[in-house]
Amino acid sequence: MIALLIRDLRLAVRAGGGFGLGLAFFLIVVVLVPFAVGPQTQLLAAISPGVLWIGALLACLLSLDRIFALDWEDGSLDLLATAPLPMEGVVSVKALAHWLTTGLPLVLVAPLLGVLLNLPVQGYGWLVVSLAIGTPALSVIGTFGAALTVGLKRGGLLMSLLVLPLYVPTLIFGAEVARRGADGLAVKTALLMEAGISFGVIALLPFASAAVLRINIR
Amino acid sequence: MIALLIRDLRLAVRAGGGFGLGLAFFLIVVVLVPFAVGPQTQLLAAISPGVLWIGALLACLLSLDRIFALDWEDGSLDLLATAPLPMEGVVSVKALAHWLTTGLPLVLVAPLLGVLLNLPVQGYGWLVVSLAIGTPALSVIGTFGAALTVGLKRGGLLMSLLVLPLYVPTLIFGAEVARRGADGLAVKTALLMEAGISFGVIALLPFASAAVLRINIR
Amino acid sequence: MMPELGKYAGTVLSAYGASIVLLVVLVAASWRRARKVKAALAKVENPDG
Amino acid sequence: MLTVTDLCVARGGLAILEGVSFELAAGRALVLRGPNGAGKTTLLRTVAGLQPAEAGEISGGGEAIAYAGHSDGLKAMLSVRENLAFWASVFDAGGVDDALKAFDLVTLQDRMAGTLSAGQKRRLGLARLMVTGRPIWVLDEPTVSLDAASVALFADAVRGHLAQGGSALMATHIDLGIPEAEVFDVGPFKAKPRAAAMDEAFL
Amino acid sequence: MLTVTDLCVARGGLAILEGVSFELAAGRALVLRGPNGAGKTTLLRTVAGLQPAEAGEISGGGEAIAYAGHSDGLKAMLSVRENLAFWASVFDAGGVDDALKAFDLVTLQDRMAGTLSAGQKRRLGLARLMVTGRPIWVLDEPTVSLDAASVALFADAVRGHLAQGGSALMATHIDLGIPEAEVFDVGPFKAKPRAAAMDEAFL
Amino acid sequence: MSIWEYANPVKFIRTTDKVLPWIAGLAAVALVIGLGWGFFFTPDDYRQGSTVKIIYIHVPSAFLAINAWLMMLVASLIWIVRRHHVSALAARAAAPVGAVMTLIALITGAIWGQPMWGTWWEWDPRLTSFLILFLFYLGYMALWEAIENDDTAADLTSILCLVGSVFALLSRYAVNFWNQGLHQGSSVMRAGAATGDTTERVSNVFAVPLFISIAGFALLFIALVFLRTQTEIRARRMRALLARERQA
Ligand code: HEM
Ligand SMILES: Nc1ncnc2c1ncn2[C@@H]1O[C@H](COP(=O)(O)OP(=O)(O)OP(=O)(O)O)[C@@H](O)[C@H]1O
Ligand SMILES: Nc1ncnc2c1ncn2[C@@H]1O[C@H](COP(=O)(O)OP(=O)(O)OP(=O)(O)O)[C@@H](O)[C@H]1O
Ligand SMILES: [Mg+2]
Ligand SMILES: [Mg+2]
Repeated sequence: MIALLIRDLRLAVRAGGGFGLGLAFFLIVVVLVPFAVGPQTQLLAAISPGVLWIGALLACLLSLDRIFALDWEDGSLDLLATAPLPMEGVVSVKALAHWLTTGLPLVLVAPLLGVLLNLPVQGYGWLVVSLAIGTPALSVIGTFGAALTVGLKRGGLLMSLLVLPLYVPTLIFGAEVARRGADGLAVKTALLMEAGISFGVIALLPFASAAVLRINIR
Repeated sequence: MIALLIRDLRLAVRAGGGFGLGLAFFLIVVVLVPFAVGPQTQLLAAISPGVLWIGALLACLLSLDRIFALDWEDGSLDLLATAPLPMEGVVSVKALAHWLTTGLPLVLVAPLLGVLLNLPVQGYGWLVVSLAIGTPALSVIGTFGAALTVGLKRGGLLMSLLVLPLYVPTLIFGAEVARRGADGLAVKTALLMEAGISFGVIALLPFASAAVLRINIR
Repeated sequence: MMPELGKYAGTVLSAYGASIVLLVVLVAASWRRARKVKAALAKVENPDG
Repeated sequence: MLTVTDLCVARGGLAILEGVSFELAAGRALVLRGPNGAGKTTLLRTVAGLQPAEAGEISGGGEAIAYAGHSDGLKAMLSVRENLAFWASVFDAGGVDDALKAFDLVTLQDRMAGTLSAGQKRRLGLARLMVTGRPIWVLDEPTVSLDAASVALFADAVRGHLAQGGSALMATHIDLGIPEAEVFDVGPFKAKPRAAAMDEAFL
Repeated sequence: MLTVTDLCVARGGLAILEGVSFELAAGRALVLRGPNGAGKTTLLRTVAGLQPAEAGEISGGGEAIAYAGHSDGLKAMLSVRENLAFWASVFDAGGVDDALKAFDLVTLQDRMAGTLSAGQKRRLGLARLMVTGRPIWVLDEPTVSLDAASVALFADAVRGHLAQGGSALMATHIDLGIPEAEVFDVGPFKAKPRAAAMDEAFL
Repeated sequence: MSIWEYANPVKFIRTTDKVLPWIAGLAAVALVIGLGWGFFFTPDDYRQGSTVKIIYIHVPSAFLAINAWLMMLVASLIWIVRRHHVSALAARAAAPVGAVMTLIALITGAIWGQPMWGTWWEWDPRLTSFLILFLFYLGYMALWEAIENDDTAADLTSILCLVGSVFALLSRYAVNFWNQGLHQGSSVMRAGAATGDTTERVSNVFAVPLFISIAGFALLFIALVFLRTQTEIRARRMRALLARERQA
């Protein structure tokens, strides 16, 4: 199991910078928004928590299809399925590796990008907290979507379609925490909801992902 | 050449709905924005042209890596390279097929999504015009990025990183047209600039893409 | 010795600090890699000496 | 010991082979033969548990099986040794060095797997079997792309495995260099035209 | 006629073969042999113009060559016939029906290429050669995964091609069923240890 | 003797080995004098207070950020036209230096903006186009990293550099059109030329140390590029030797 984690991390680092690129995408989405909506500081400040959340979500989303696709194409997935690892363990490790290479860097760099979008000062803390709680859920949900679409050609876009609605609850509460934090309002309820969803998802969804993956392989 | 176009279109339709999914992604990005930035009508109306443009751009971007990746993996690209087609023609046809399956549907559906984001009435016409002029450039630039990264594992994200800064001028002028249109301001200069960039890109960039592709295949 | 920076002391010092740190990191990284590669190459060129 | 009784396998919603029965004892090798499209791959995948059987029984398989299919499951960006070591630790078995030696990969061990030639990749894919520590090898066209010397290496590896009480089930079109293996022709077991079980309710 | 003179080919920044010279006249077939990793694939790709030669001359190739490598370039979501028809129109040649017949694919013609077995895919990949209308076939292990009957079909197709004045250059480890072909062993042409041209400036 | 002789890797290393210590030393001296003078011995500006001192870092780094890209463009063209390996490697070597310069300009600008404009970041055209330039640097470096074959990487990155330059220019105009900014126009270049007293110009008190520190940054850039190019050449040579050894 640890061997799998190490392998995935190593592949992410070797194969052209798995870390760096998720980040770069996040950066670029955030940078493009002002070009699209215009340079007014006021407006940007108002939408900045939302934009940062959407950016993080899309950056996560983009790297999802690689979770299983590469292992599927070269036949490793068949071999893993016959290996003495529980499938639940495999999907959890895959989700963890995805979070470590994508979600965690996003959490760390989000405050920097907050500067670009004139995020109000009191918002930084809650932004980071909400992302730190929310991104693991994004990775786990994404793993489920990836397991659903593995082996389908053009799976990437189909997966986006399946995964994005599943992201909605996490996004709503996560962005709400960040937004209220930035406006200086109370965040407790939203934060509890977000944390509840995250824990529930992390605890239960891997079983569904494992089931789906077993079906897809046969 | 036409055979290639027909094949690509057919593959897009067969392989799990090339049309449908680009659209679906656009739809979902646009739908997620209100969740992220909050439901204030005023705010949404102000950012709606920009959000629609960003949504279209990301929907384009997501399907780019498929332009050459599939042909590369199954060996078709090698065979195409030895076929009696000029490489410039191949990349242009690929870009055209991408636009027909992704850009064009986006242009047609954008007004519908404008409704969701409270786009002001006078904005619809210019939104469509700006997208119609801009999206072909997005496809052509994207083809260049795809040609640069074909054959690299994890090329998808690297490609985003390379392509997004190249999208900046098109995005700025395109969104400017849509924004000014929505605000009822004069759009002439921005429109001319956008059209100029599009034509320049379409006329010249395929040569660079072809050169890059030839280098990548050898 | 320290010049009077007034109310902007933090600003100026952090600008200088950040830039100098970045420059030092860049120079150090370049230099270290130069030395490492030079040594590795020397080893490859004559393995015994 | 692997026992297959009255097995029916399907692919793409169609029964392909039916009534297949054979036994594979420890220390024995069985070679599947049959023309292209006969259903060898489908049969092997079913035996390996990668797809469900339509009907019939497979006993003694499951966790005892190490499967190697048409593709090798190599990571282009990991070195030859890293690829093997990964599978060794997944299967909680050792023997990476022995496997490298058995398939003449020692000199290539630090090369990225993506830069190997077709035959070298195949050798690496086969070497993986030796680090699984599993008794039953299920192999689909193992010697594709191998030169004569490598086929001999493969035959030696199989013989060694059999000598240790393992067994091997292999599909192939060409000679594997293992004359002592029994041959099982799948041709006679072609299924009568009928739908797969999942469609039966609709007929 | 294809003439290769004193060719040096490289892969991964290393010269692999050097001093390779041969001629391939119309109506003749040449079979490349050599152990795994000898450089056959590299040589064929160079001859086909897919990678630049390090040194030496290739004349008569270029637009006259139809190449078929380790992978078949099939689209899983197109039917067998559509796959062939596409290549026929890219090469501006006809003969789809003949090609289907020659490789016994007529009954499979409406099947999606993705659902074929390994050998059936290979047959389709080879059938593609017949719709290119090109005189020189350059084939890398063409009979991998083929059963005996399909190898015979392939041999017939090559003979027919040669009879029409075409020629074929093929790498293989197994018997192709074309005894009249000359054999060219690449073993003796292994390059002396030296760097590829692009690195020479650094040595 | 033609300048192209230095395109031979060995010759390049030999020559630069000789001049490198001098350039590095000069760079250090110029930096210490320029920054030291600027930091300790210049008066505050009547409007900007002590924050003017940031100019001694901000302007040189901004200047080099642009010129490093220009140098890469020229080197890429040389590679495309004449295929001299050293020029491709020099472009590769310059990219991280240029990226750091861009980052320094951005960071010092952001820090400066806080007291002057009341915000860390403003979507002013100058700043925005620097941000885009930074993205180009990142993409360029990532592409180099991602490709294994050295010649392929050189070819592809030099084409990216060409195309990117055109788009960087386009972006500059686009951004200008999009937002007329707060950032002041260029006045440094005119400052030394004539002695005047308009507030438009940076007065000489500031100009002299500024020019010294620009020179320091430029020398530092040259020294770093020489050093890093040497490293790239050696790494390439090592790879070639190892490959040959493995083959034997
Ligand atoms: C992230 C932010 C910034 C970036 C990327 C940036 C970039 C630049 C660039 C490219 C130059 C041009 C140097 C030249 O013309 O030779 C420059 C000069 C300058 N910048 Fe900034 N700048 C930023 C923020 C600021 C801020 C906030 C201030 C102060 C209020 C400032 C003040 C100056 C001054 C005084 C000059 C010298 C202008 C001249 O006289 O030539 N900059 N900056
Ligand atoms: N999705 C599908 N729909 C219909 N038929 C299918 C599908 N997939 C495979 N088949 C058919 O099932 C049969 C068995 O295929 P299988 O891959 O098991 O053959 P095989 O014996 O391994 O052949 P080969 O020697 O060529 O590898 C083939 O005739 C194939 O065409
Ligand atoms: N990127 C690379 N770096 C170093 N060596 C490489 C690289 N790619 C291939 N090689 C080596 O080049 C040699 C020639 O490979 P090639 O694929 O041409 O062999 P081949 O004769 O076709 O072998 P096979 O019969 O196994 O297909 C092999 O030894 C291979 O390991
Ligand atoms: Mg098979
Ligand atoms: Mg080969």
